[in-house]
Amino acid sequence: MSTAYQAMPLWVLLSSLLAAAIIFALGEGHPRLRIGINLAAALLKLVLVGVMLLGVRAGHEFIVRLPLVPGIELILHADALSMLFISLSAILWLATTIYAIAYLEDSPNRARFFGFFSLCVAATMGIATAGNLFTFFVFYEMLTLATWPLVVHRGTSKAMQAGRSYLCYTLGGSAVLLLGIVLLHSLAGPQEFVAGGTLADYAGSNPQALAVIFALLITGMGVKAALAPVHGWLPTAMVAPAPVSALLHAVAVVKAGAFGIVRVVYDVFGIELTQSLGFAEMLAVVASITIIYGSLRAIWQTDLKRRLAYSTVSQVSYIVLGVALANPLASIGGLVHLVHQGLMKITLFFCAGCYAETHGIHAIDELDGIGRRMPWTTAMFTLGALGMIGLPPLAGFVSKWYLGLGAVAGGQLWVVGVLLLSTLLNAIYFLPILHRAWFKPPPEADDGLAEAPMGLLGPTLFAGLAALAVGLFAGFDWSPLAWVELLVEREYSP
Amino acid sequence: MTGFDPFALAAAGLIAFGLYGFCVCGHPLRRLLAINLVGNGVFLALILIARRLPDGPDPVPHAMVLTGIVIAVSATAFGLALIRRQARPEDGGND
Amino acid sequence: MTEALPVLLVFVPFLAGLGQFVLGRAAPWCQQFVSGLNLILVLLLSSAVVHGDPVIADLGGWGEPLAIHLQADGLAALMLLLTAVLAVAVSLYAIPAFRDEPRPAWRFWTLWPLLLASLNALFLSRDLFNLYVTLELVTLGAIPLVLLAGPNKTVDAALRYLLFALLGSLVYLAGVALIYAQAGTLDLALLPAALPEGTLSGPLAAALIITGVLIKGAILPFHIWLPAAHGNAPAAVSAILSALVVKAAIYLLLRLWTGPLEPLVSNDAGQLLGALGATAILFGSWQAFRQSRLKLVVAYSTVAQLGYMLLFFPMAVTAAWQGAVYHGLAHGIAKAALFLAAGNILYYLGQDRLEALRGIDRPLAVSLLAFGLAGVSIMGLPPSGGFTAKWLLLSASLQTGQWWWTTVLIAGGLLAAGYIFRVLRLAFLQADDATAPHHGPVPGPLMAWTATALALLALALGLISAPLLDLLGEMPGGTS
Amino acid sequence: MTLLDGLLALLLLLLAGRCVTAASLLQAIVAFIVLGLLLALSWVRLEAPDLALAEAAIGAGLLGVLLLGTWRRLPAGSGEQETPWPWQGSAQAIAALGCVALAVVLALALHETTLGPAAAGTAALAQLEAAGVDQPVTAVLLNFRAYDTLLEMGVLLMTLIGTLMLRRPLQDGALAAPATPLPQSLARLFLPPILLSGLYLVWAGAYSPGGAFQGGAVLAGAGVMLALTGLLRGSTRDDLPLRCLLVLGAALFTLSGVLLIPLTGHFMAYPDDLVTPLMVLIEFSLAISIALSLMMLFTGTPGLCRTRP
Repeated sequence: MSTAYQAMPLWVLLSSLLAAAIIFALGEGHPRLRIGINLAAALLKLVLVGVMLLGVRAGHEFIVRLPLVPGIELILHADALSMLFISLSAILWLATTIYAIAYLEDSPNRARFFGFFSLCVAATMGIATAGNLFTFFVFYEMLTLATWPLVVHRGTSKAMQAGRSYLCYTLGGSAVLLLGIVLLHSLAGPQEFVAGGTLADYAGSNPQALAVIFALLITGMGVKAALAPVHGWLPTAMVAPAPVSALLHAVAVVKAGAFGIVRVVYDVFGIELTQSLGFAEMLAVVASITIIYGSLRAIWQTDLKRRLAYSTVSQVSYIVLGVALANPLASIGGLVHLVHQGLMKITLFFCAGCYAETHGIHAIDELDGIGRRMPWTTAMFTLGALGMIGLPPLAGFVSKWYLGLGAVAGGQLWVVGVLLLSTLLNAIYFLPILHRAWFKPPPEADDGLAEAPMGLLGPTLFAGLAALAVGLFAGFDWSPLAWVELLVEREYSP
Repeated sequence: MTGFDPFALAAAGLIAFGLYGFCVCGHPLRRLLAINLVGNGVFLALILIARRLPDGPDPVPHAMVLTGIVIAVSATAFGLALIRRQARPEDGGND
Repeated sequence: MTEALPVLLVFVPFLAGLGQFVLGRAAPWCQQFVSGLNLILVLLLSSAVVHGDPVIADLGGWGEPLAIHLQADGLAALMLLLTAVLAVAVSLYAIPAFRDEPRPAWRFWTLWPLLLASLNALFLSRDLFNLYVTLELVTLGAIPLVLLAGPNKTVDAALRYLLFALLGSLVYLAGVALIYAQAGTLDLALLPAALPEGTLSGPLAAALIITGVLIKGAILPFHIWLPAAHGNAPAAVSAILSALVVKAAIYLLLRLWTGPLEPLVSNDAGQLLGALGATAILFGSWQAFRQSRLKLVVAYSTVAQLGYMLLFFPMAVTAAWQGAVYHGLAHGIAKAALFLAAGNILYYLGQDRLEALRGIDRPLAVSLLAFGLAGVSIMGLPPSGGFTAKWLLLSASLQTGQWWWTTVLIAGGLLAAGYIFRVLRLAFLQADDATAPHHGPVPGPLMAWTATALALLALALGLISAPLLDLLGEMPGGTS
Repeated sequence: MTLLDGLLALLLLLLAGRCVTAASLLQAIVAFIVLGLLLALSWVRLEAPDLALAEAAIGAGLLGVLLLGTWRRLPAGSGEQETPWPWQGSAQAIAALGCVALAVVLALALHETTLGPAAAGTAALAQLEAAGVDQPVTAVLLNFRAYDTLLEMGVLLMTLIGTLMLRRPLQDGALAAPATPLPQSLARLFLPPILLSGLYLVWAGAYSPGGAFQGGAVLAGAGVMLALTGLLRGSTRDDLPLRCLLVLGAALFTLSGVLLIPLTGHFMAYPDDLVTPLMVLIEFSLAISIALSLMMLFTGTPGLCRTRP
């Protein structure tokens, strides 16, 4: 195998890192060139990811090692789990880039925006392919820093408030995470991500230390995954432009947190150890509480993006729940939700952006009759919302179905109750929006059919249809579900 | 060498007085004087140390003192110029 | 051949400075040659050091214990490397920064090579008294440079700096005298064997030397001269002062602690220095957070960042040694970038009050980027040299079971994030009117990009630490 | 003998105390100058006549003139009455206690020191033959530890640049004009012997007490005398020859050190047959630079010129 092929994760990372560097160097001039570079980088990344996907499916593992600190390496390692996250991010990045170009047309500071945007995706690629906790942390922090200028992009004092809250939470979280990583390092030396975990030897000798480390790692990552009670930054951050919300909620940030939790449970501690030390149970409880709490808070929000944000708080915890239940079926449900939730939530945020950009609509009660004015957008919104509720055969149903099966199989029937309650709550906060949009009469000043411009509508349609497709065609060979089944099979039969 | 050398006491005293002066004086000129007291104490100590060499006074500490004096004096002269500038800042260009 | 390198490192810039003084007018291009040559010499020296034993030059050929020796080991080579890289960057930056002022420019181009020679001399010295002379050289080269910003507004800071520096070096000299009285030699390499055990003078000498160096290094509670001096000097000078001049004192402390003072100091003294460092980190960061002028924020940040290097002393293991020295490097590069970026802002706005920063993100995008990137290293976030250093220090603290330093390290990072983002936040806030008042032109590419290059280098230090730490080597005299 | 030493030490301590605690700044300065002279006297008794000479000329003499001149330039009454700050009493008490403790420990430490025969000084005395000068201190300064001396010239140059940047000369033309012509003629009378003795001190440094620093200081003293009497005054114009002379010592020292490397293999090592003339040459060039530097530190101006009647 040639070195260049073996180093694929590095190329994937560099494709957006270099794009970022060039965009920063170009400055505010040359808007066309910038757009060209953005799209070219996104397409190139897609191709690279495709090549890698084929390789991993064929059983190849890509790995790159760079010595960083004495005794510690920067490891980029593409395995099946990485590919799940990478593919999602790469596809959604292309969609989000096109959307952002249209959304920010003629607004100031675009070079800065797109530069940091590319940097965010580069960091996400690093997180997805990180081969040890150290590498994970490096990119995790890079993501934190690169996202901040996007959150405060508008430069208003409200945006600054959101940026500050974002930083307080995420930097606090990463301090906790760093502490956990250093403790783990001093306890067990350098560790790599290995299916089944590497810490089984220490369970007998030092369970308290392991408990502390687990708590620190999960708390540190839980901040980005918006687990209650450290979710506060996410709803505040919705003041950012719509593409940034898409990035936060679907492409990168919360996913990075959830992905990290998956890594810690699967590849650092291992499922068996997590379960035998009793951590799995606790994690499941925290996730369940977040699911219910997020949905409840969502009901009372009157701002569309804020309601969607609380919905994310709730939905991302499905992933954590699936992992915490610690059996194959639930794991499938949780991991596949990583993709499903991403597609559905990005559709919803794209739609919210279309509403805001085309008609200046932010509050839910301004949505009356919007279905008639923007039928395509509203149709996509409906698809996303119904998927979130879990209507068969949409994507959300698939995830919840496997989660439920897993809960039954594991004998944890209370989880089924949580799922049902959550579904009910989802319906309570989504259905009224759909009712308003389709059945309420539009306001007086109805200016007839006025769809969003093609640059916004295109990505929205793409995301919405993709969300539909992953549910409808879940049984097919290349669907995310099939990939996750393959992955879980590998994870559970080491 | 049997008795207590009075100059050892004097050297220690000069250093201590200088440090005390540096701590309690506010005026920069007084502080500069205090620093020079410390310096003189250190130089005296070095000269005492030089005499402990069996073969006669040790030239190495003596050379150190000579170097030290020149450095101290030139730095003090610079300090005095700063004090003069501080006392009369208004005239003169912003060179 | 390699034996001549240390000598050349001192005398090439020294003679350049003398020549510049005689010339009587500014010749910036000469200095570019000198800093370039200096960098080449340092690279040659480093490659000689990394491939074998330390490079030693016996001045005058009188041998031990009489002659002064110049010696370059891993630690010295790293500090020389830092100095050489910053010398290149600062010399380039100073061309446009001093272009409009012929007379201060001449003085800058005279004093700066002399200071460069002094710094090189300090890092290369292997003699206690020679170190005193070089310490004085460095300080007395630095203070006139501070005055370049205009004597009227810097005279107070310069005077305070001078008084503390003089006191510090005399206290140090008192310690040196006592050491000579016991050991009969000033050579650092001979001292550990020559110092007798169980005397009263030994610990007293160590205490005096350490105190003197702490005063020179502006370590809390002796920091009070630093913010005014560093905050008011011209940007290029502030960068040199914060990145190199105070660092030189801490370097000396590291060198002496692991060398001649090793048998004289106790673990309690290490804990005390660590406590001073921790206090400096917390207090300095908090003060930086409270300042209302940009350059004072950066200056107080130096007070805090120097504290990290002191955390070596309580732990005294190789990881801590590497962490402290690497922190010195990373902070040097990042702090220089911060000061140069702040200098660009000052150049454009004509002032550096924080509330005036609103909306400068558009005209000064590159400088602001430099500020942010350098800030990453200051905060100790990855990937950056600051993070690598912090990681090493964290590992050391857990390795030695002194977990309390972990808390300090993490809290320090968060506080640093506080003051860095406070500045960025204001810069990103949009101005109410599009044309905010400003004083000067937008800084040219040379000024903007030297700052950015340094900031990028600070990040790159996080990726290339392996060869540098290899050059540094294990802690001298350490076991693990 | 011991009684005189004890008396001197006691006087030194009393003057130091006076210098720190005197209510008036002028008294403190005077105490300091007297202390410097007594110190020089003590050093003669401590077998260090070279240093006594240097302390008397530079430490007490030149510095004394500078201190008094600066004091005259301060606003009247400054440094006399300092406004007390809160807790001043207790802070002073703590500082005093700490300093007393330090003094006791220091005195004990100085008392216990003994230099073994392995000291660097023994080696210096043993190798005096090869150094090219007979006077041990000069040998250390110009040969064994020449590098320190060279760097010290750097210190002198940099403080001079710093002083010139401040543009606060000690003497203005108006202030310097003497009331009667008598001092001028006295100065003219004394100038040749002072110059001669300065030059002699430089020359003598090779084999008896004296040397570049002491001789330079005396020469600078002659210049200061001329300036005080108005025969010479500072000028704002700096000229090339003056700047050349200021760096002469350092430049010659460095260049001879570097250029002779091929002959000796070491930096700042001198071949045996050239060592004595080189030492003398370096000593004189250093003395010139030192004299001019000290003098300009005094006048605080970038140039010097003769006053035309």
